[in-house]
Amino acid sequence: MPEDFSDGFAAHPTTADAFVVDVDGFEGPLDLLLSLARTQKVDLRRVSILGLAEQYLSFVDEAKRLRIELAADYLVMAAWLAYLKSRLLLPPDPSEEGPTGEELAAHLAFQLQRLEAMRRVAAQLMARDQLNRDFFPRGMSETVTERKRTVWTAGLVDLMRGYAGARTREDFAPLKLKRGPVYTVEAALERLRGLIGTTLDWTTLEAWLPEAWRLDPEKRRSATASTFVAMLELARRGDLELRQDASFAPIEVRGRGGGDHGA
Amino acid sequence: MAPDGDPIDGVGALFDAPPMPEQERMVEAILFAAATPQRLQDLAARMPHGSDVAEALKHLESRYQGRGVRLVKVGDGWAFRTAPDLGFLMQREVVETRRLSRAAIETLAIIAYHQPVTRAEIEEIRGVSVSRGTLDHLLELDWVKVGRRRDTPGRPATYVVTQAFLDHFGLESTRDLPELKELRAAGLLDSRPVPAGPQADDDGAETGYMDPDLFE
Amino acid sequence: MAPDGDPIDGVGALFDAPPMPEQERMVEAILFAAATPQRLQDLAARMPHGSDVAEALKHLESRYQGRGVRLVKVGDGWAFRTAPDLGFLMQREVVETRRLSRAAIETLAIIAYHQPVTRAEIEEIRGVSVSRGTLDHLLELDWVKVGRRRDTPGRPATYVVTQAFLDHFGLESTRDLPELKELRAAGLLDSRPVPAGPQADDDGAETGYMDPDLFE
Repeated sequence: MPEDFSDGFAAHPTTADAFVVDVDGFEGPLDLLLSLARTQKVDLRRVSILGLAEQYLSFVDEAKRLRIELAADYLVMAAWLAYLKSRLLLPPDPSEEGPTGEELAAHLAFQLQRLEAMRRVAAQLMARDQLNRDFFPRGMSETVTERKRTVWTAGLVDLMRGYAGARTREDFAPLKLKRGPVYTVEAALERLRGLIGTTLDWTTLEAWLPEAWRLDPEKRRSATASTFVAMLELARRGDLELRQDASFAPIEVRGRGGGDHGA
Repeated sequence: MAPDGDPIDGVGALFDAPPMPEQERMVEAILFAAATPQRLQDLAARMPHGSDVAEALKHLESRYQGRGVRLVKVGDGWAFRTAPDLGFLMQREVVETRRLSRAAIETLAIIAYHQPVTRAEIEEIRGVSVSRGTLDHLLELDWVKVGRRRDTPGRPATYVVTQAFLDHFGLESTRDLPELKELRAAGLLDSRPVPAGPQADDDGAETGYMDPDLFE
Repeated sequence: MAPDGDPIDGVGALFDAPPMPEQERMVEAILFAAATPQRLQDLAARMPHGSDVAEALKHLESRYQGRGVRLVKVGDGWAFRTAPDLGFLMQREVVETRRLSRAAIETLAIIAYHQPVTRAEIEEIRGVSVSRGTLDHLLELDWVKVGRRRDTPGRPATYVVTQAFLDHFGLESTRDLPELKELRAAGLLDSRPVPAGPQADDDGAETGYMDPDLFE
């Protein structure tokens, strides 16, 4: 069962020197090495790394002879194995640093064993009973419906901060809003122009304030001032007349009629 | 090792239907995994030859009697369904905690500090109009209720806070609310409210007093 | 079904969890309705306050022993699944899944046995670079997910298997992976550093290690 991963290779009964050069079936040099190691027909733990290096190198030579181009990583591995082979064959050079040939060979053996183990367990994994193939989940699953309930919160600090904010809004408002409720002169002019021509009786200035600006003292002040300025402007143009009997007495106004605009 | 069953049965034994408990298991598995109710003939087509599906269904039905899941007949098909009395388990209540909008907080605070207070007075203090939604929300939360009508022209309704409000904020009475001076001392007045601008209110429904046309 | 518990309990009894058989029914209904495994805490969140879900699961597990449907533990979740020996009845339910490539199967096994494992480590084990598509496929199947970053230079992402992986292969936990103990004993799951030295890398495919696409 674990063998089924090597099927690309196992189809070829080979010996090292009569190796069929077919690099397509391999997933990289380590895979190729593993396949070569299997041809040694010994437990992977006892495989001869030196022999394996020779097998690999002759494989590469064979590929060269047949003018088959090998991918770069296969050639890198070949170079490394040639180096490993020389380290294994030559007596150790005490001046040379780094791992010994045996250490390098042992690591390669470990890698091969590990790769083989992973392939074996991968096959076992796939041979297990699988969901939706051998066992099944509920076919008519009911989805859980969600009922949303919102809990609103606010703390005492929020409350006090909110109150403080509301009470002191003007303190923080940017300059352009600081005017608060302002009834503009333009608005007053607009309002007077439409009505004054038909009003030939004396009426008090207050009567001309727009309804929404009469109650709130602050607004009333603004509306009064703007209306008065607007009246002055219209009087200057000759559209209306103004009079005040005494200081602080009510200001009265009436239209000049005709609507001719004398300057 | 010896094949069970009586030797007389011979070849026929090979085609024997599995024993009833096994048939019951099979029907159970098929119905569990099926996406739609299965008719008797659907089940029979999938069961080993010679099975008595109707009988297996009967066994299965009584086995699930009173369980959290029941075997039910749906039209001419059979299906497992959650027991109707457990339907409530199929709903999940998602509790979402949300903070009150700034508009609501301010309105609530003003009511708490000035109660009984009319809507016009709230607007006067806030400097912006109070949307219907904001007051409705507070009424819904049962933190605010409508108090006596004010004895002024138009007899406007007033708003007062409720016991639920006091409970939520851990107050014994509204007299426990700190005064403005104390708020300032506590540094609460120094913390700038959300900078004013066309924005400010999280409550989009609020329209300012200030008709922008008047100010252009 | 008479309320158990001593009468002394008084008011407390009002809030008692339902009797165990009722709790068992409830867990049964919830798990029956769910397609994916439900964790203990998910179940508890949907059960009446004070329920002993673990106990109810134990009862339920033994109740379904040997039935056509079984209660199985999947990672930290529980689910009902049809008995594997009845798979042959289910052919009609089978959803043909795309066959996994050999690379994907190996990569999956490496992640399961070595998790958390970085892409570079997978490549070191397989001796070739891991194509983006391979990992994407496993991620898409939701058999693999990105785990915590490794606390090494570059802080590479690690991969781990998911509950869906366990569910798919009928594993209660990754400890139940086949041969896991043997492999560990043989030292084959150790991360053994490459002996330092002149280019000890075996695969020469390092270019694939840092697939820039992965980090775009």
